[in-house]
Amino acid sequence: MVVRVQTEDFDVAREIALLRGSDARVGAVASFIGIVRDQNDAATVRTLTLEHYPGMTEKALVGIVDEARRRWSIIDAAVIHRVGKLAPTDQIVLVAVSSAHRGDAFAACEFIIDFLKTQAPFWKKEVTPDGERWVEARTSDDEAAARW
Amino acid sequence: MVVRVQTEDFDVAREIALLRGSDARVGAVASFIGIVRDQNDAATVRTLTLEHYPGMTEKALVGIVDEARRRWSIIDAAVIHRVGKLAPTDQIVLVAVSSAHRGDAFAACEFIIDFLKTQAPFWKKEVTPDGERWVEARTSDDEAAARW
Amino acid sequence: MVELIYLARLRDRFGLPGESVALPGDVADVGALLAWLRSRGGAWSSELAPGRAVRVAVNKDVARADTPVRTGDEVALFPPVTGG
Amino acid sequence: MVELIYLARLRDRFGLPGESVALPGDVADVGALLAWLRSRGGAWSSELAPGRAVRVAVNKDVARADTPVRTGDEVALFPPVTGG
Repeated sequence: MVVRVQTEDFDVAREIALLRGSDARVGAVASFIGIVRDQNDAATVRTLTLEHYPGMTEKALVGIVDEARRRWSIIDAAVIHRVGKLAPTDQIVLVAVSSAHRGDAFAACEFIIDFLKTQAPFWKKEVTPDGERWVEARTSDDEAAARW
Repeated sequence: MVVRVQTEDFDVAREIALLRGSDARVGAVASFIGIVRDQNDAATVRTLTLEHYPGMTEKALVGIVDEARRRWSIIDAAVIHRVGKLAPTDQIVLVAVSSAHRGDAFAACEFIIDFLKTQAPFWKKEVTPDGERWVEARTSDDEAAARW
Repeated sequence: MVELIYLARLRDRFGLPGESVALPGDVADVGALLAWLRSRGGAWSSELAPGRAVRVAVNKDVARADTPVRTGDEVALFPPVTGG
Repeated sequence: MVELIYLARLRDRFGLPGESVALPGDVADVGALLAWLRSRGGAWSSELAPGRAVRVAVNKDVARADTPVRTGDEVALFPPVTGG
Protein backbone atom coordinates (compact mmCIF):
# COMPACT_ATOMS: atom_id res chain seq x y z
CA MET A 1 0.00 0.00 0.00
CA VAL A 2 1.18 3.52 -0.79
CA VAL A 3 -0.29 6.48 1.11
CA ARG A 4 1.42 9.80 0.56
CA VAL A 5 0.75 13.48 1.24
CA GLN A 6 3.04 15.79 -0.70
CA THR A 7 3.37 19.27 -2.17
CA GLU A 8 4.93 18.02 -5.44
CA ASP A 9 2.90 16.85 -8.40
CA PHE A 10 2.65 13.10 -9.10
CA ASP A 11 3.22 11.08 -12.26
CA VAL A 12 0.19 8.84 -12.86
CA ALA A 13 2.04 6.40 -15.14
CA ARG A 14 4.87 5.98 -12.65
CA GLU A 15 2.50 5.43 -9.74
CA ILE A 16 0.49 2.83 -11.66
CA ALA A 17 3.73 1.06 -12.67
CA LEU A 18 4.82 0.96 -9.01
CA LEU A 19 1.38 -0.26 -7.96
CA ARG A 20 1.47 -3.12 -10.47
CA GLY A 21 5.13 -4.03 -9.93
CA SER A 22 5.75 -7.30 -11.75
CA ASP A 23 2.64 -8.98 -10.33
CA ALA A 24 1.09 -11.01 -13.16
CA ARG A 25 -2.06 -11.67 -11.09
CA VAL A 26 -3.15 -8.09 -11.81
CA GLY A 27 -5.84 -8.03 -14.50
CA ALA A 28 -7.37 -4.64 -13.72
CA VAL A 29 -6.27 -1.21 -12.52
CA ALA A 30 -8.95 1.38 -11.77
CA SER A 31 -7.80 4.87 -11.03
CA PHE A 32 -9.17 8.27 -10.20
CA ILE A 33 -7.51 11.66 -10.59
CA GLY A 34 -9.03 14.69 -8.90
CA ILE A 35 -8.16 17.99 -10.57
CA VAL A 36 -8.59 21.68 -9.67
CA ARG A 37 -11.43 23.17 -11.74
CA ASP A 38 -11.57 26.83 -12.70
CA GLN A 39 -15.17 27.09 -11.45
CA ASN A 40 -16.68 26.09 -8.12
CA ASP A 41 -20.10 27.04 -6.73
CA ALA A 42 -20.53 29.60 -9.54
CA ALA A 43 -17.28 31.43 -8.78
CA THR A 44 -14.04 31.59 -10.74
CA VAL A 45 -11.23 29.84 -8.92
CA ARG A 46 -7.81 31.47 -9.27
CA THR A 47 -5.88 29.36 -6.79
CA LEU A 48 -6.64 26.72 -4.22
CA THR A 49 -4.69 26.09 -1.03
CA LEU A 50 -4.95 22.65 0.53
CA GLU A 51 -4.11 22.11 4.15
CA HIS A 52 -4.21 18.92 6.19
CA TYR A 53 -3.65 17.60 9.70
CA PRO A 54 -0.24 15.90 9.58
CA GLY A 55 -0.13 12.57 11.33
CA MET A 56 -3.88 12.10 11.32
CA THR A 57 -4.11 12.28 7.53
CA GLU A 58 -1.91 9.26 6.88
CA LYS A 59 -3.68 7.32 9.64
CA ALA A 60 -7.09 8.14 8.15
CA LEU A 61 -6.01 7.18 4.62
CA VAL A 62 -4.47 3.88 5.75
CA GLY A 63 -7.70 3.14 7.63
CA ILE A 64 -9.80 3.79 4.50
CA VAL A 65 -7.58 1.57 2.32
CA ASP A 66 -7.66 -1.18 4.97
CA GLU A 67 -11.44 -1.04 4.97
CA ALA A 68 -11.45 -1.32 1.15
CA ARG A 69 -9.19 -4.39 1.43
CA ARG A 70 -11.65 -5.99 3.83
CA ARG A 71 -14.62 -5.34 1.55
CA TRP A 72 -13.18 -6.26 -1.86
CA SER A 73 -10.66 -8.65 -3.31
CA ILE A 74 -7.97 -6.19 -4.30
CA ILE A 75 -4.25 -6.74 -4.79
CA ASP A 76 -2.87 -3.30 -3.91
CA ALA A 77 -3.83 0.37 -3.69
CA ALA A 78 -2.15 3.76 -3.80
CA VAL A 79 -3.45 7.10 -2.53
CA ILE A 80 -1.49 10.28 -3.16
CA HIS A 81 -2.86 13.66 -2.10
CA ARG A 82 -1.23 17.01 -2.64
CA VAL A 83 -1.24 19.92 -0.20
CA GLY A 84 -0.16 23.54 -0.58
CA LYS A 85 -1.04 26.05 -3.27
CA LEU A 86 -2.58 24.73 -6.50
CA ALA A 87 -4.09 26.28 -9.62
CA PRO A 88 -6.82 25.19 -12.07
CA THR A 89 -5.82 22.07 -14.09
CA ASP A 90 -3.39 20.97 -11.32
CA GLN A 91 -3.75 17.40 -10.11
CA ILE A 92 -4.95 17.13 -6.49
CA VAL A 93 -5.35 13.45 -5.72
CA LEU A 94 -4.69 10.04 -7.23
CA VAL A 95 -6.39 6.84 -6.12
CA ALA A 96 -5.33 3.68 -7.95
CA VAL A 97 -6.37 0.11 -7.17
CA SER A 98 -5.18 -3.17 -8.69
CA SER A 99 -7.10 -6.43 -8.65
CA ALA A 100 -7.58 -9.62 -10.65
CA HIS A 101 -11.07 -8.64 -11.85
CA ARG A 102 -12.39 -5.21 -12.70
CA GLY A 103 -15.43 -5.08 -10.42
CA ASP A 104 -13.28 -5.13 -7.28
CA ALA A 105 -10.90 -2.44 -8.57
CA PHE A 106 -13.72 -0.07 -9.57
CA ALA A 107 -15.66 -0.48 -6.33
CA ALA A 108 -12.61 -0.13 -4.08
CA CYS A 109 -11.34 2.91 -6.00
CA GLU A 110 -14.66 4.73 -5.78
CA PHE A 111 -15.07 3.75 -2.11
CA ILE A 112 -11.63 5.12 -1.25
CA ILE A 113 -12.19 8.50 -2.91
CA ASP A 114 -15.72 8.79 -1.46
CA PHE A 115 -14.39 8.16 2.06
CA LEU A 116 -11.32 10.33 1.55
CA LYS A 117 -13.69 13.19 0.66
CA THR A 118 -15.68 12.82 3.88
CA GLN A 119 -13.19 11.35 6.40
CA ALA A 120 -9.62 12.41 5.62
CA PRO A 121 -8.54 15.71 7.25
CA PHE A 122 -7.94 17.94 4.24
CA TRP A 123 -9.38 21.43 3.76
CA LYS A 124 -9.52 23.64 0.69
CA LYS A 125 -9.33 27.42 0.66
CA GLU A 126 -10.14 29.10 -2.66
CA VAL A 127 -8.99 32.42 -3.98
CA THR A 128 -11.73 33.91 -6.19
CA PRO A 129 -12.14 37.42 -7.64
CA ASP A 130 -14.15 38.19 -4.46
CA GLY A 131 -11.38 37.11 -2.11
CA GLU A 132 -10.50 34.01 -0.12
CA ARG A 133 -13.02 31.49 1.15
CA TRP A 134 -12.92 28.12 2.84
CA VAL A 135 -14.71 25.55 0.71
CA GLU A 136 -17.87 24.21 2.37
CA ALA A 137 -18.40 20.46 2.70
CA ARG A 138 -20.93 19.08 0.20
CA THR A 139 -24.03 17.12 1.08
CA SER A 140 -23.49 15.18 -2.16
CA ASP A 141 -20.18 13.91 -0.77
CA ASP A 142 -21.85 12.69 2.41
CA GLU A 143 -24.47 10.95 0.28
CA ALA A 144 -21.79 9.35 -1.90
CA ALA A 145 -20.02 7.94 1.16
CA ALA A 146 -23.28 6.81 2.76
CA ARG A 147 -23.98 4.51 -0.23
CA TRP A 148 -21.28 2.13 0.94
CA MET B 1 -13.58 11.29 -28.36
CA VAL B 2 -10.69 8.94 -29.04
CA VAL B 3 -11.41 5.36 -30.16
CA ARG B 4 -8.41 3.38 -31.31
CA VAL B 5 -7.53 -0.24 -32.09
CA GLN B 6 -3.80 -0.84 -32.35
CA THR B 7 -1.08 -3.46 -31.99
CA GLU B 8 1.31 -1.09 -30.16
CA ASP B 9 1.24 -0.51 -26.42
CA PHE B 10 -0.25 2.73 -25.09
CA ASP B 11 1.06 5.30 -22.62
CA VAL B 12 -1.58 5.94 -19.94
CA ALA B 13 -0.16 9.30 -18.86
CA ARG B 14 -0.03 10.55 -22.44
CA GLU B 15 -3.57 9.43 -23.19
CA ILE B 16 -4.92 11.08 -20.04
CA ALA B 17 -3.04 14.29 -20.90
CA LEU B 18 -4.60 14.26 -24.40
CA LEU B 19 -8.02 13.52 -22.93
CA ARG B 20 -7.78 16.49 -20.56
CA GLY B 21 -6.19 18.90 -23.01
CA SER B 22 -6.21 22.33 -21.41
CA ASP B 23 -9.86 22.10 -20.35
CA ALA B 24 -10.12 23.62 -16.87
CA ARG B 25 -13.71 22.36 -16.48
CA VAL B 26 -12.29 18.87 -15.87
CA GLY B 27 -12.40 18.01 -12.17
CA ALA B 28 -12.27 14.22 -12.43
CA VAL B 29 -10.68 11.57 -14.61
CA ALA B 30 -11.65 7.95 -14.03
CA SER B 31 -9.71 5.31 -15.90
CA PHE B 32 -9.51 1.58 -16.30
CA ILE B 33 -6.61 -0.50 -17.57
CA GLY B 34 -7.19 -4.14 -18.49
CA ILE B 35 -4.07 -6.29 -18.28
CA VAL B 36 -3.16 -9.86 -19.36
CA ARG B 37 -3.06 -12.11 -16.28
CA ASP B 38 -0.86 -15.20 -16.08
CA GLN B 39 -3.80 -17.33 -14.95
CA ASN B 40 -7.25 -17.74 -16.46
CA ASP B 41 -9.85 -20.39 -15.64
CA ALA B 42 -7.25 -22.35 -13.62
CA ALA B 43 -4.75 -22.54 -16.49
CA THR B 44 -1.40 -20.82 -16.96
CA VAL B 45 -1.49 -18.28 -19.77
CA ARG B 46 1.70 -18.05 -21.83
CA THR B 47 0.45 -15.72 -24.55
CA LEU B 48 -2.82 -14.23 -25.65
CA THR B 49 -3.78 -13.32 -29.20
CA LEU B 50 -6.48 -10.73 -29.67
CA GLU B 51 -8.37 -10.48 -32.91
CA HIS B 52 -11.15 -8.13 -33.90
CA TYR B 53 -13.52 -7.32 -36.76
CA PRO B 54 -12.05 -4.22 -38.41
CA GLY B 55 -14.60 -1.60 -39.29
CA MET B 56 -17.23 -2.94 -36.94
CA THR B 57 -15.01 -2.56 -33.87
CA GLU B 58 -14.61 1.20 -34.15
CA LYS B 59 -18.32 1.59 -34.91
CA ALA B 60 -19.25 -0.46 -31.84
CA LEU B 61 -16.88 1.48 -29.58
CA VAL B 62 -18.12 4.86 -30.82
CA GLY B 63 -21.67 3.67 -30.21
CA ILE B 64 -20.85 2.66 -26.62
CA VAL B 65 -19.14 6.00 -25.88
CA ASP B 66 -22.08 7.90 -27.42
CA GLU B 67 -24.46 6.00 -25.16
CA ALA B 68 -22.30 6.89 -22.14
CA ARG B 69 -22.43 10.56 -23.18
CA ARG B 70 -26.22 10.39 -23.30
CA ARG B 71 -26.47 8.83 -19.85
CA TRP B 72 -23.92 10.88 -17.90
CA SER B 73 -22.54 14.38 -17.88
CA ILE B 74 -19.05 13.68 -19.15
CA ILE B 75 -16.61 15.98 -20.93
CA ASP B 76 -14.64 13.50 -23.03
CA ALA B 77 -13.67 9.83 -23.25
CA ALA B 78 -10.92 7.70 -24.75
CA VAL B 79 -10.97 3.98 -25.52
CA ILE B 80 -7.82 2.24 -26.76
CA HIS B 81 -7.78 -1.51 -27.34
CA ARG B 82 -4.82 -3.56 -28.46
CA VAL B 83 -4.93 -6.50 -30.86
CA GLY B 84 -2.31 -9.08 -31.84
CA LYS B 85 -0.09 -11.19 -29.66
CA LEU B 86 0.24 -10.22 -25.98
CA ALA B 87 1.87 -11.74 -22.89
CA PRO B 88 1.06 -11.65 -19.15
CA THR B 89 1.47 -8.14 -17.66
CA ASP B 90 0.86 -6.52 -21.08
CA GLN B 91 -1.77 -3.80 -21.20
CA ILE B 92 -4.86 -4.76 -23.26
CA VAL B 93 -7.29 -1.88 -22.98
CA LEU B 94 -7.57 1.65 -21.61
CA VAL B 95 -10.84 3.43 -20.91
CA ALA B 96 -10.52 6.98 -19.57
CA VAL B 97 -13.35 9.46 -18.95
CA SER B 98 -13.18 13.11 -17.92
CA SER B 99 -15.98 15.04 -16.23
CA ALA B 100 -16.58 17.92 -13.85
CA HIS B 101 -17.65 15.64 -10.97
CA ARG B 102 -16.39 12.19 -10.10
CA GLY B 103 -19.67 10.25 -10.07
CA ASP B 104 -20.18 10.77 -13.81
CA ALA B 105 -16.62 9.78 -14.69
CA PHE B 106 -16.73 6.59 -12.62
CA ALA B 107 -20.12 5.47 -13.91
CA ALA B 108 -19.35 6.21 -17.57
CA CYS B 109 -15.94 4.50 -17.35
CA GLU B 110 -17.37 1.32 -15.83
CA PHE B 111 -20.30 1.37 -18.27
CA ILE B 112 -17.96 1.63 -21.26
CA ILE B 113 -15.73 -1.28 -20.20
CA ASP B 114 -18.76 -3.43 -19.28
CA PHE B 115 -20.31 -2.86 -22.70
CA LEU B 116 -17.00 -3.21 -24.52
CA LYS B 117 -16.66 -6.65 -22.90
CA THR B 118 -20.05 -7.81 -24.15
CA GLN B 119 -20.63 -5.80 -27.36
CA ALA B 120 -17.37 -4.92 -29.09
CA PRO B 121 -16.11 -7.54 -31.58
CA PHE B 122 -12.86 -8.69 -29.98
CA TRP B 123 -11.87 -12.30 -29.33
CA LYS B 124 -9.08 -13.77 -27.24
CA LYS B 125 -7.18 -16.96 -27.97
CA GLU B 126 -4.91 -18.20 -25.18
CA VAL B 127 -1.82 -20.34 -25.42
CA THR B 128 -1.57 -22.53 -22.30
CA PRO B 129 0.70 -25.52 -21.51
CA ASP B 130 -2.14 -27.69 -22.92
CA GLY B 131 -2.26 -25.83 -26.23
CA GLU B 132 -4.37 -23.08 -27.79
CA ARG B 133 -7.93 -22.30 -26.82
CA TRP B 134 -10.47 -19.61 -27.62
CA VAL B 135 -11.56 -17.85 -24.45
CA GLU B 136 -15.22 -18.45 -23.63
CA ALA B 137 -17.53 -15.53 -22.92
CA ARG B 138 -18.31 -15.08 -19.20
CA THR B 139 -21.77 -14.99 -17.69
CA SER B 140 -20.38 -12.49 -15.15
CA ASP B 141 -19.66 -10.06 -18.01
CA ASP B 142 -23.24 -10.34 -19.26
CA GLU B 143 -24.46 -9.70 -15.74
CA ALA B 144 -22.16 -6.68 -15.37
CA ALA B 145 -23.52 -5.15 -18.59
CA ALA B 146 -27.13 -5.96 -17.68
CA ARG B 147 -26.85 -3.79 -14.52
CA TRP B 148 -26.91 -0.65 -16.66
CA MET C 1 -23.77 -12.12 -54.02
CA VAL C 2 -23.45 -11.79 -50.25
CA GLU C 3 -20.06 -11.48 -48.54
CA LEU C 4 -19.82 -13.86 -45.57
CA ILE C 5 -17.12 -13.27 -42.94
CA TYR C 6 -16.18 -15.86 -40.31
CA LEU C 7 -14.35 -14.70 -37.22
CA ALA C 8 -12.42 -16.24 -34.32
CA ARG C 9 -13.46 -19.82 -33.49
CA LEU C 10 -15.87 -20.01 -36.43
CA ARG C 11 -13.08 -19.21 -38.92
CA ASP C 12 -10.96 -21.99 -37.37
CA ARG C 13 -13.77 -24.53 -37.48
CA PHE C 14 -14.98 -23.69 -40.98
CA GLY C 15 -11.38 -23.53 -42.20
CA LEU C 16 -11.87 -20.27 -44.10
CA PRO C 17 -12.07 -16.53 -43.28
CA GLY C 18 -15.09 -15.93 -45.48
CA GLU C 19 -16.68 -16.50 -48.86
CA SER C 20 -18.89 -14.85 -51.47
CA VAL C 21 -22.16 -16.74 -51.89
CA ALA C 22 -25.22 -16.48 -54.09
CA LEU C 23 -28.18 -17.03 -51.78
CA PRO C 24 -31.25 -19.01 -52.89
CA GLY C 25 -34.28 -16.78 -53.41
CA ASP C 26 -35.98 -17.89 -50.19
CA VAL C 27 -33.01 -16.92 -47.99
CA ALA C 28 -33.89 -13.33 -47.13
CA ASP C 29 -32.97 -12.90 -43.49
CA VAL C 30 -30.32 -13.91 -40.93
CA GLY C 31 -32.36 -16.82 -39.58
CA ALA C 32 -32.82 -18.32 -43.05
CA LEU C 33 -29.13 -17.74 -43.85
CA LEU C 34 -28.06 -19.67 -40.74
CA ALA C 35 -30.44 -22.54 -41.61
CA TRP C 36 -29.08 -22.63 -45.16
CA LEU C 37 -25.44 -22.75 -43.93
CA ARG C 38 -26.36 -25.40 -41.35
CA SER C 39 -27.68 -27.62 -44.15
CA ARG C 40 -24.11 -27.96 -45.44
CA GLY C 41 -23.52 -30.41 -42.55
CA GLY C 42 -20.21 -31.05 -40.75
CA ALA C 43 -18.79 -28.06 -38.85
CA TRP C 44 -21.57 -25.88 -40.31
CA SER C 45 -24.20 -28.04 -38.75
CA SER C 46 -22.45 -28.35 -35.36
CA GLU C 47 -21.16 -24.77 -34.95
CA LEU C 48 -24.43 -23.17 -36.04
CA ALA C 49 -26.71 -25.64 -34.23
CA PRO C 50 -29.68 -23.83 -32.64
CA GLY C 51 -28.30 -24.28 -29.10
CA ARG C 52 -24.92 -22.67 -29.92
CA ALA C 53 -24.29 -19.02 -29.18
CA VAL C 54 -23.59 -17.44 -32.58
CA ARG C 55 -23.65 -13.71 -33.17
CA VAL C 56 -24.33 -12.13 -36.53
CA ALA C 57 -23.62 -8.64 -37.85
CA VAL C 58 -25.06 -7.33 -41.12
CA ASN C 59 -23.02 -4.50 -42.61
CA LYS C 60 -21.19 -4.20 -39.27
CA ASP C 61 -24.31 -3.71 -37.17
CA VAL C 62 -25.50 -6.33 -34.70
CA ALA C 63 -28.30 -8.34 -36.33
CA ARG C 64 -31.11 -10.62 -35.15
CA ALA C 65 -32.79 -13.62 -36.79
CA ASP C 66 -35.28 -11.37 -38.60
CA THR C 67 -32.72 -8.85 -39.89
CA PRO C 68 -32.98 -8.81 -43.72
CA VAL C 69 -30.05 -10.01 -45.83
CA ARG C 70 -29.81 -8.56 -49.33
CA THR C 71 -27.44 -8.80 -52.28
CA GLY C 72 -24.30 -6.77 -51.59
CA ASP C 73 -24.53 -7.13 -47.81
CA GLU C 74 -21.57 -8.09 -45.64
CA VAL C 75 -22.69 -10.68 -43.10
CA ALA C 76 -20.29 -11.64 -40.30
CA LEU C 77 -20.70 -14.71 -38.08
CA PHE C 78 -18.82 -14.91 -34.80
CA PRO C 79 -18.91 -16.34 -31.25
CA PRO C 80 -19.79 -14.16 -28.23
CA VAL C 81 -17.11 -11.50 -27.85
CA THR C 82 -14.33 -11.78 -25.26
CA GLY C 83 -12.31 -8.57 -25.47
CA GLY C 84 -11.36 -6.03 -22.84
CA MET D 1 -2.17 19.85 30.13
CA VAL D 2 -4.11 19.08 26.94
CA GLU D 3 -2.78 20.10 23.53
CA LEU D 4 -5.52 21.79 21.47
CA ILE D 5 -5.08 22.11 17.70
CA TYR D 6 -7.26 24.35 15.53
CA LEU D 7 -7.38 23.67 11.82
CA ALA D 8 -8.58 25.42 8.65
CA ARG D 9 -11.44 27.87 9.24
CA LEU D 10 -11.31 27.42 13.02
CA ARG D 11 -7.63 28.46 13.14
CA ASP D 12 -8.50 31.60 11.15
CA ARG D 13 -11.47 32.49 13.36
CA PHE D 14 -9.77 31.78 16.68
CA GLY D 15 -6.63 33.52 15.42
CA LEU D 16 -4.26 30.83 16.66
CA PRO D 17 -3.13 27.36 15.51
CA GLY D 18 -3.50 25.80 18.92
CA GLU D 19 -2.73 26.10 22.60
CA SER D 20 -1.84 24.08 25.70
CA VAL D 21 -4.58 24.25 28.30
CA ALA D 22 -5.11 22.94 31.81
CA LEU D 23 -8.68 21.66 31.87
CA PRO D 24 -10.94 22.12 34.93
CA GLY D 25 -11.51 18.83 36.74
CA ASP D 26 -15.09 18.47 35.47
CA VAL D 27 -14.06 18.65 31.80
CA ALA D 28 -13.47 14.98 31.06
CA ASP D 29 -14.84 14.41 27.57
CA VAL D 30 -15.15 16.11 24.16
CA GLY D 31 -18.63 17.44 24.82
CA ALA D 32 -17.55 19.11 28.06
CA LEU D 33 -14.41 20.48 26.39
CA LEU D 34 -16.49 22.12 23.64
CA ALA D 35 -18.85 23.64 26.23
CA TRP D 36 -15.88 24.97 28.20
CA LEU D 37 -14.32 26.56 25.08
CA ARG D 38 -17.72 27.98 24.07
CA SER D 39 -17.94 29.75 27.44
CA ARG D 40 -15.01 31.95 26.36
CA GLY D 41 -17.50 33.85 24.17
CA GLY D 42 -16.74 35.67 20.90
CA ALA D 43 -15.54 33.42 18.04
CA TRP D 44 -15.46 30.49 20.49
CA SER D 45 -19.11 30.85 21.19
CA SER D 46 -20.15 31.35 17.57
CA GLU D 47 -17.89 28.79 15.85
CA LEU D 48 -18.60 26.07 18.39
CA ALA D 49 -22.32 26.81 18.75
CA PRO D 50 -24.37 23.61 18.99
CA GLY D 51 -25.80 24.03 15.46
CA ARG D 52 -22.36 24.37 13.81
CA ALA D 53 -20.67 21.38 12.23
CA VAL D 54 -17.45 20.93 14.19
CA ARG D 55 -15.37 17.75 14.04
CA VAL D 56 -13.07 16.64 16.83
CA ALA D 57 -10.18 14.18 16.83
CA VAL D 58 -8.54 12.91 20.02
CA ASN D 59 -4.99 11.69 19.50
CA LYS D 60 -5.65 11.70 15.73
CA ASP D 61 -8.69 9.46 15.86
CA VAL D 62 -12.17 10.75 15.10
CA ALA D 63 -13.98 11.45 18.39
CA ARG D 64 -17.56 11.90 19.55
CA ALA D 65 -19.07 13.98 22.36
CA ASP D 66 -18.56 11.17 24.87
CA THR D 67 -14.94 10.42 23.90
CA PRO D 68 -12.79 10.91 27.04
CA VAL D 69 -10.20 13.70 27.15
CA ARG D 70 -7.26 13.14 29.50
CA THR D 71 -4.06 14.98 30.43
CA GLY D 72 -1.48 14.55 27.65
CA ASP D 73 -4.09 14.13 24.89
CA GLU D 74 -3.92 15.98 21.59
CA VAL D 75 -7.38 17.28 20.72
CA ALA D 76 -7.95 18.75 17.26
CA LEU D 77 -10.99 20.84 16.29
CA PHE D 78 -11.85 21.34 12.63
CA PRO D 79 -14.69 21.94 10.18
CA PRO D 80 -16.05 19.13 7.97
CA VAL D 81 -13.30 18.01 5.61
CA THR D 82 -13.17 19.12 1.97
CA GLY D 83 -10.22 17.32 0.38
CA GLY D 84 -10.02 15.12 -2.69
